Amino acid sequence: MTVPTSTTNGEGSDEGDRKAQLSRLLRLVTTGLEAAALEALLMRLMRDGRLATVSPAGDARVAMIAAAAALAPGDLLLGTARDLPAALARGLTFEAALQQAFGTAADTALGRGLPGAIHDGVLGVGLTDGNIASHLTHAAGFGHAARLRGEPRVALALFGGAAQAHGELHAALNFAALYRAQAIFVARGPLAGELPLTEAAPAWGIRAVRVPGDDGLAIWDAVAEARARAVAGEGPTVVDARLDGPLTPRDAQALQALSGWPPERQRETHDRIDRALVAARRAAEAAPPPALETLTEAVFSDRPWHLRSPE
Amino acid sequence: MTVPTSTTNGEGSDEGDRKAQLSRLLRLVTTGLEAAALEALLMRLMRDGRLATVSPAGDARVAMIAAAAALAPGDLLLGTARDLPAALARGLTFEAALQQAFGTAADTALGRGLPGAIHDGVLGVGLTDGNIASHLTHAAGFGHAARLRGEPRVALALFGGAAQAHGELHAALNFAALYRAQAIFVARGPLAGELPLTEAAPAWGIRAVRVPGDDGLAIWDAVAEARARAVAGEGPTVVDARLDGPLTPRDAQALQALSGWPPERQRETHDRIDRALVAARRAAEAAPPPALETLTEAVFSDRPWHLRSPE
Amino acid sequence: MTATTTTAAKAGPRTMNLVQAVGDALAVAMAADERVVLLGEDIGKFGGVFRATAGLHERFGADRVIDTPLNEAGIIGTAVGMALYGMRPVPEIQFSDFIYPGFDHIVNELAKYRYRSGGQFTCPVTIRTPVGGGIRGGHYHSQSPEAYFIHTPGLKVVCPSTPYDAKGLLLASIRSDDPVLFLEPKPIYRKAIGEVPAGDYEVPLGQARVAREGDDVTLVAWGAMVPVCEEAATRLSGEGIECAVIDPRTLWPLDLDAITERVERSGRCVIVHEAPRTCGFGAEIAALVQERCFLHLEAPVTRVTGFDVPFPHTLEHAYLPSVARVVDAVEASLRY
Amino acid sequence: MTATTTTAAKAGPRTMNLVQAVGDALAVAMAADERVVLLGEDIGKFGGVFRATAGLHERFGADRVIDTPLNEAGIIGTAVGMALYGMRPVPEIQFSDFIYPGFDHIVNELAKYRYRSGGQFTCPVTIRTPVGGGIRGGHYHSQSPEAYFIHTPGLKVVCPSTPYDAKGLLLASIRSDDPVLFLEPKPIYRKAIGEVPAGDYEVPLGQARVAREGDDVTLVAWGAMVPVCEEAATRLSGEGIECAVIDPRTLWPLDLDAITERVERSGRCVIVHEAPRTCGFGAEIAALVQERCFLHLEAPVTRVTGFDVPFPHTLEHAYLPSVARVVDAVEASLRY
Ligand SMILES: Cc1ncc(C[n+]2csc(CCOP(=O)(O)OP(=O)(O)O)c2C)c(N)n1
Ligand SMILES: Cc1ncc(C[n+]2csc(CCOP(=O)(O)OP(=O)(O)O)c2C)c(N)n1
Ligand SMILES: [Mg+2]
Ligand SMILES: [Mg+2]
Repeated sequence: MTVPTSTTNGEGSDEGDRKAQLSRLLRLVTTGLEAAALEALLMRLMRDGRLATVSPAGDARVAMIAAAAALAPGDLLLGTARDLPAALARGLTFEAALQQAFGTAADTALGRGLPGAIHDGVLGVGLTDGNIASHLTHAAGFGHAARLRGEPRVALALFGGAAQAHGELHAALNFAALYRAQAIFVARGPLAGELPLTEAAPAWGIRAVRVPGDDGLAIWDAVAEARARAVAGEGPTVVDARLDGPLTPRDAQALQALSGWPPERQRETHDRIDRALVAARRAAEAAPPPALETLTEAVFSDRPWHLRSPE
Repeated sequence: MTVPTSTTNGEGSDEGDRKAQLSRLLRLVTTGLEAAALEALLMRLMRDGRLATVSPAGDARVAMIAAAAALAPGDLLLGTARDLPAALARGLTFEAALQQAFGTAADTALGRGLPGAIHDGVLGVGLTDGNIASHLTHAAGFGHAARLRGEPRVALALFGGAAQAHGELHAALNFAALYRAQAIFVARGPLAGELPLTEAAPAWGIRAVRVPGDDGLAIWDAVAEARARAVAGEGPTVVDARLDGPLTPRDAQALQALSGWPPERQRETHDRIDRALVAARRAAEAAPPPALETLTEAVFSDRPWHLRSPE
Repeated sequence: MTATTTTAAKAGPRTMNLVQAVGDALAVAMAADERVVLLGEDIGKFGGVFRATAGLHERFGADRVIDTPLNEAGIIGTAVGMALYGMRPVPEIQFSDFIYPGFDHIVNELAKYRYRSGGQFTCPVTIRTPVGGGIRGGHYHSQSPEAYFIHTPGLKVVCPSTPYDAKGLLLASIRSDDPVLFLEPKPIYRKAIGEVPAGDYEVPLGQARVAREGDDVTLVAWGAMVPVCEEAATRLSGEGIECAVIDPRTLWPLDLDAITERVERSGRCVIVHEAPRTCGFGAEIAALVQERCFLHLEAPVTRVTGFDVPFPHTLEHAYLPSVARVVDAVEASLRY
Repeated sequence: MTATTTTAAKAGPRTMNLVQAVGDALAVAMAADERVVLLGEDIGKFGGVFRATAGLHERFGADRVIDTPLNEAGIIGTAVGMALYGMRPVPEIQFSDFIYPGFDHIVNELAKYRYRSGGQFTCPVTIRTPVGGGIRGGHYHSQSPEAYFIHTPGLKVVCPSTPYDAKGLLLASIRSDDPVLFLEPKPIYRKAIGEVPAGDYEVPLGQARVAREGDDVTLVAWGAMVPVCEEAATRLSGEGIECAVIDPRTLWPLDLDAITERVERSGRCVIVHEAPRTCGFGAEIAALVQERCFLHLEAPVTRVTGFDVPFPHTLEHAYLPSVARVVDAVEASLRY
């Protein structure tokens, strides 16, 4: 099996391509700013004792956002609470993020997860605050089902370096490859001594590509290609988008080089983000906690006798 | 990491070497005959409804015996009930094997395992009738402990192709390599579409060698070398001794070529085996089942109030 | 028994054994709903070690009767993923003794996905797995793990004891939008024989079956312990002692009323199960019955169970509840 | 509180919290016996997420305080192998919520190795893991899994509620030749403060602690529910109702006599635990108490427990037993 490194870094030659490139870079960079601002706010609220444990994405947010950006509606994004930036890239609003973080009655998941553990059935996002690797197997199964049903949907699972050691990874990559699951596995975060997955992948017979963790456009392209292949029945891909050194803000640099993102536009963006965050925070702080009787709701599709409400 | 294939097939040039070679071949071949005869008897008894499920070793017995032959006293041999031939190679008697298979009062494990699931604390043998891969992790831990204690002991775990898919393998090889555990993992049985472990091994950073599954002497050498390396602090080894085609009786052929194992000696051996098996079977059939009160014994080191005897 | 073919079956009820009824239910479910897929070790071409899926691979193909690698976490984990897609996967775990490598997926993912997402994601997975001993299976082919799953909020747990119930409950389980642990009593896979309607029907989850009425003592048992209790009841009836035998069928959520109604009349309750006694499901039933029927009880609720030891091999029949042990317990309750 | 250093400690008892007592026990055990090794995620240089192993890596080195990859099956499975070698490994599972990937090793290997080998192989492994909620941990950092382990023959299960017991029981557990699940009540890791003797001592396994005597109602609780019951008892005492509070400390094998002796006097028993009610350890205690004390009971044995739902986040304090709920249950028992 060949394990090429992605190099399709958008070499389009005409004006249309340039525009597309520009809009993609703009999306990556602005979503990155939104995610960074949200993370800073959540961390502040956690330190003030207002929120439970927050898992910051840090520099991994570049990969999270770019990977999610390559998905289509109907795809499923899985990850851990740390992957909140990917949910933003799929359309999660600041307000939804803050209602979830505060666990209010307005949270679509009824205030049941730690900050960042977004579950959104409409956007197709499931981020867990539990086992850091179980969702890899879920992605394999979702992608297997998609192939069986012959539908152009994929599952994408984000994961960190520690998950590489877990038995779940062994199961997920093996099952996914065996059944040509329409699944994509994206490693993000620091490469802290683990073997790059391009080198480990032969064990599972899965296609693997490696992309610099700070090159959002390259990650987007690699995931888009993986998606196209998966949907075409060519099987799953592991994209190793981990950073093995300090981050270079490549997307921002590319944006500058391409368009000269003017400072006033930048300022506008920052202002818009700040205002939106303030409003979102206000809404979440004003929202009540979930009603007591929700404690015993949504355990099952029905409500058997033993699930009375607390008084 | 280099993954050489073992070629040290005993090229000794002087008479001493020839003698050693001969005695090793004789041991492999006669233990093979013993194991085959025992297996045939157990299978017959199972078909007659006299025994519970027997897991036959079949052609994998060559690798089981050769691997076990390379161990030293104090080492621990782990495997599944299928690996019974390896226990014979470590010194298990026919009688002990039959007492165990019949689950009598004379079984050292109190009649608690399925046929072949030998547990012998003196010989250092633990063969499970349960999860076909859990003992891989145990071997990693035993070998880790040996290194920590600075003692020249190893654990050897035999396993089949199906275990390659299990999360236990991922954990065991990863932990073993990381801690330079004094452990050896030997794959035996048919290679039925799985990737040879020499090709998969980089995922775990473990040394791997591949040896033909019907070349007992080569397997013995490969395990002996793995043992020497492990004890020298050079880490664990996976020996892939699976058969990827029909078996050639290489050891018997080599024995013939070297010495011309005379037919009368062969007949003697067969007769000795038959007589020993008959006697062992008689002893086991004459033995009573374990006493009723043993049902609640050896659950703990003590016997708490809730573990009364059955009436 | 003579089992007719599936197509001929449309004609009327057939006599079959419990494992055939399981296979029949799977065929009906798969024919009715494309989203139903089976997955497990050796369930395809080979038809499963107990032949529960025999013929289904030929009929429905390798994409719907999926042979998997030996990896229970992978089997259950991918089933969760398939369910998130909208399928109705029915994984088989070859022996319930080997379900534990997938335990994390069951208790932390399958059981919690609906709750943790506030009802947005559901996991209609039905895990089929054989339970029970007395078949010379030793530690690892004999266990009865129901209590682990009953203790886990978010799971429904089913265990039939007749072919009729096996088929009807399995169809109801597969169609339920909740995760179900469907525990099949393998000691009576072939011994339990009965009439099974052709085609489609469901036995609703959460309703007990009264295998026998009787006002002296109320026996509660499931799976392979039901025929043991029935035999004990027959024997006791010869001595003029009439026992009710309640088979909850759905272990959780339990049809508690079916039990308490009868205990209110009998004042005596004996629970029988194969699993080790301590923290077994018998403890929960005992706790509930004494909470609800306290003023009616003439004797403590007692339990006839497996011992608190790993499942043995040679001594398995000393371990398992027997007719004699059930009879003794009933008599002890009456003497109290 | 001011905790003196380990060497200075030789002088006399120190005031410390529960997690410090755990660390103290580990240091004592490791100093006394070279075979004791610790392993787990982030327990080495980092000292563990709750700081239980803080300072031990520096003192005993990386070979005895072993940082592992994130793989609970690997952690517990290799601990079993180390024990087979003759070591006394003490694995830490960072949160008991993450113990399930290692569940197969616990229930099928660790618990059964002695039995299946007829006593030839033993596994003196002590698995330390934090349990309990109310610390804003959500589904996966709050669970109380004791019932799963109590139901598994071959395991001893311990859960201290004071620093003194934490140290003494952990030392006894590590030296026991049996596998022990050592459940540490993390909600009171820092809140439970008390005097702890310097150096070596053991609290024997299998003996309850009577936290309070009282003849009106017998309360049974462990871990973080002990202080809840003590507070309820204090409040009730103000109304003239005297409750005993029994802390089994070793959950299994249970010191049943300590409970039944008092229930024979009080006729009333209320069990309090964090885990979901159904098939929780409370069910077993209720079943045992009504079996043993039937003629003494004035009211049903009742339970104040978590709800049968996955552990929630925002509503965790509605889920958990509170002083008010315990008081209500005691009063209901007295009114019965
Ligand atoms: C199975 C499991 N074990 C332990 C934990 C506790 N835990 C949460 S995050 C973490 C470290 C994760 O490592 P990393 O490689 O940084 O992954 P990331 O957090 O970036 O996803 C640990 C041990 C967990 N969530 N799941
Ligand atoms: C974890 C686990 N799952 C399922 C089983 C049931 N089982 C016993 S043997 C077997 C097949 C084993 O495959 P193979 O590759 O032939 O290994 P071998 O029997 O040669 O060791 C299965 C599925 C088991 N023992 N352990
Ligand atoms: Mg990390
Ligand atoms: Mg095989």
